[in-house]
Amino acid sequence: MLNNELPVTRDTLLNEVAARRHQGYRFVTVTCVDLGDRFDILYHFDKDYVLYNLRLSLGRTENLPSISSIFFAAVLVENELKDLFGIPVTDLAIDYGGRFLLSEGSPVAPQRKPDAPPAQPAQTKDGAVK
Amino acid sequence: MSKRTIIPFGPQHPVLPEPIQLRLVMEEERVVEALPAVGYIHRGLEKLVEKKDYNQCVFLAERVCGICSFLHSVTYCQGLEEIMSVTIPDRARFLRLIWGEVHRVHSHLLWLGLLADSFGFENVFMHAWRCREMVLDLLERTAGHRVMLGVSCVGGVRRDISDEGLADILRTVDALQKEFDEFVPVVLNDYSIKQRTVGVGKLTKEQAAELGAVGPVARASGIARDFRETGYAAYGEVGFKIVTETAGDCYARMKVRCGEMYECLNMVRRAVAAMPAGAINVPVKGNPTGEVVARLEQPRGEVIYYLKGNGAKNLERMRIRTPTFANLAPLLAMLPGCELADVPVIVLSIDPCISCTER
Amino acid sequence: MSASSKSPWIVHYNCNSCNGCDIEFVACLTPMYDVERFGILHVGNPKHADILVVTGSVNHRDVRVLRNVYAQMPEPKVVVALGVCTSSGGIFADCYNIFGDVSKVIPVDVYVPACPPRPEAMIDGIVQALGILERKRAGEVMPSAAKPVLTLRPTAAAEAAPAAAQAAEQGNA
Amino acid sequence: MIKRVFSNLFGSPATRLYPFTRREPFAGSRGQLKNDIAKCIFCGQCQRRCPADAIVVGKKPDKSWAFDRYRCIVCGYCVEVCPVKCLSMDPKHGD
Repeated sequence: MLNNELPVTRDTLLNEVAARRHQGYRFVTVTCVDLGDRFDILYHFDKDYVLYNLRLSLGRTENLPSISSIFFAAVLVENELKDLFGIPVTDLAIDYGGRFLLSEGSPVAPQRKPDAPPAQPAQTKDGAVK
Repeated sequence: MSKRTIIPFGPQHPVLPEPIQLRLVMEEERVVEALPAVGYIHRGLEKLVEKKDYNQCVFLAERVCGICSFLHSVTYCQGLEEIMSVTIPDRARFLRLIWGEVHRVHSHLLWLGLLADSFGFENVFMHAWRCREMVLDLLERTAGHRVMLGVSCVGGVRRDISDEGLADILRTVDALQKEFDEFVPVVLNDYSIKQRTVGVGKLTKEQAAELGAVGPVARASGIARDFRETGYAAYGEVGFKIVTETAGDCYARMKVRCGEMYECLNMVRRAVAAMPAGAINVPVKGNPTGEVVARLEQPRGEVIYYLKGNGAKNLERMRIRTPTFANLAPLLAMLPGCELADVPVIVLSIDPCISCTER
Repeated sequence: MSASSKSPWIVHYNCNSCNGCDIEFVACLTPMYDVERFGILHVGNPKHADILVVTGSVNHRDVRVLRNVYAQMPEPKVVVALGVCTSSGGIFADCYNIFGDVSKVIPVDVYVPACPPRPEAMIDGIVQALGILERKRAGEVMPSAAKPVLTLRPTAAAEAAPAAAQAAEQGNA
Repeated sequence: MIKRVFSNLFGSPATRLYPFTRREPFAGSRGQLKNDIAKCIFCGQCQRRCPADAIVVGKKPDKSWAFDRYRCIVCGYCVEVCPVKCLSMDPKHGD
């Protein structure tokens, strides 16, 4: 349990993120923890050296709405989630199609725990950036 | 509308010490849009925490990046100390500060050399790296290695600096100050350097705040934000001054880093003077349980470690957000509108560390 | 000695390294170590180079780039691998995105161990590479570099001989 | 700056003339791992602690200590945990 933590759901996530933006918070990063049956996705925001965290519990096959329309800087880290955990992130501002950090020959969704069969992330054949 | 061309910049490029590819959409000589293609150094070391125990991972964290190596391991150790409620001895906090600040000087000198190299100013490159060797020799004398210090451990530090060692540090710091006094004003007032950097790669304060810029990039745009202000390690006792600029261009970033080099030397002096005696580490028992976000100011900006332990000797999850990762989005905002020849200068002005970024 | 081994040109490619070896290699070019004394020049274009310096283990995206850089170099060419990541993966050997050590992709002539090697060790490695370059130029076929494992056994004269044999065997494997 | 120009032109060179003159390694510097095999008890502590798996200790009856310096990351952790202090870091950098 982190300090300043607020649980959110997929429906309230975008509203809460937008609220942080209006309060003058700076986007820091997104952390994903694979709990085995669900993902814990933590959104970290910072204001005056104090972190504010949103915790989203996501089912293994659920889509994740992108916050890149609110904080553009999140686009890189959301692509990373898509690559490493195979989480389908919707409405990304720049979509690398699962080829942000990984390439052909790399394992698919390597940080996802193996107990559940991994979902196929969307892939383009040539690995090109769309 | 004139014809658009896409120029791939990197991964193997004479001025880039590290592989990153930027796809530059050009309209004649002007950059319209830039897209980074990373992944050339992605190793996947976050996953390794599941195979190595938390003490071994100190060395793993150190090898996230070969430039700010010591500060990575300190962040990791601070995080674990917070989870396990360990209070480290005062002397260890001061030693961490001294090594950390000496590291910052070496990192900034390295960056100054590479920036000068990117616009073809070989003299500055050679001279900055010559001064940097003084710092590396100092690190080797005090910590045992030039780059990977390997002195941090959970619960303190693994090596003490003797009184002769401290005197040696002061001598080196004085020698460095003399060198800086000589060449930093020359670098900052040079006509050709100003031609290449003033007004190039502008980032406004609003953009910097919006895109989450950290470290010298944010401070050069007028955001007085430095995590050392919170007083972790011994920064609270030693105190320091934030260096800021408002112009937000490459020249301002250069000025910020040059100012920080002086500030680092002053902090090392004050820390050596106030150095407490006593133990350098405390034994740590048990395994970490719980989660924590550890933060620290590196030469390139604020680094974030998310650590989660579940009572086993291996951590469950380690996630690293490095400063360059945060500064990539601001870089993409700086590039459009600049000329092709300025691209290397702008890229190097954020002090990119790609191996940090991709881990 | 021919002209190219009196003045070998070097191209450097950073595969997957943490920057430690990289930066130390660049430090070799700067006044304190100054490899330009030996006529060594760091060039950006592999088509001009005699020696390829590789740092870091290879990941899946680098394989193609590294092969490409190597293929563009004119014969004879020598590969120097700096740091333990190039020879075994070092601490990162178990990472999921590591394709393997450099010898899986291109033949390596000289390994320089340590993490990162000191500039002195790098100079030694490059000087060794010059000798190999010279012999390759004369038409000799050079074997790839070995990575012998040092095996020590309890001090007994009888056991010393098999230990040496085993070390040689592991080196060839 | 003029002073620096003159000292660069006429002063002694900054370069260390390696390999013609070798500088003395600094005491306490971590160069390469050495094992005083006469003292070694083959306990396997170093193997368990090594972050890079560079050491393999053969147990009884076939006692051996195998060290792969092409894996070693020169961190010195094994030296620290060795119960009989037979491991040491030689400040010299290799051969």
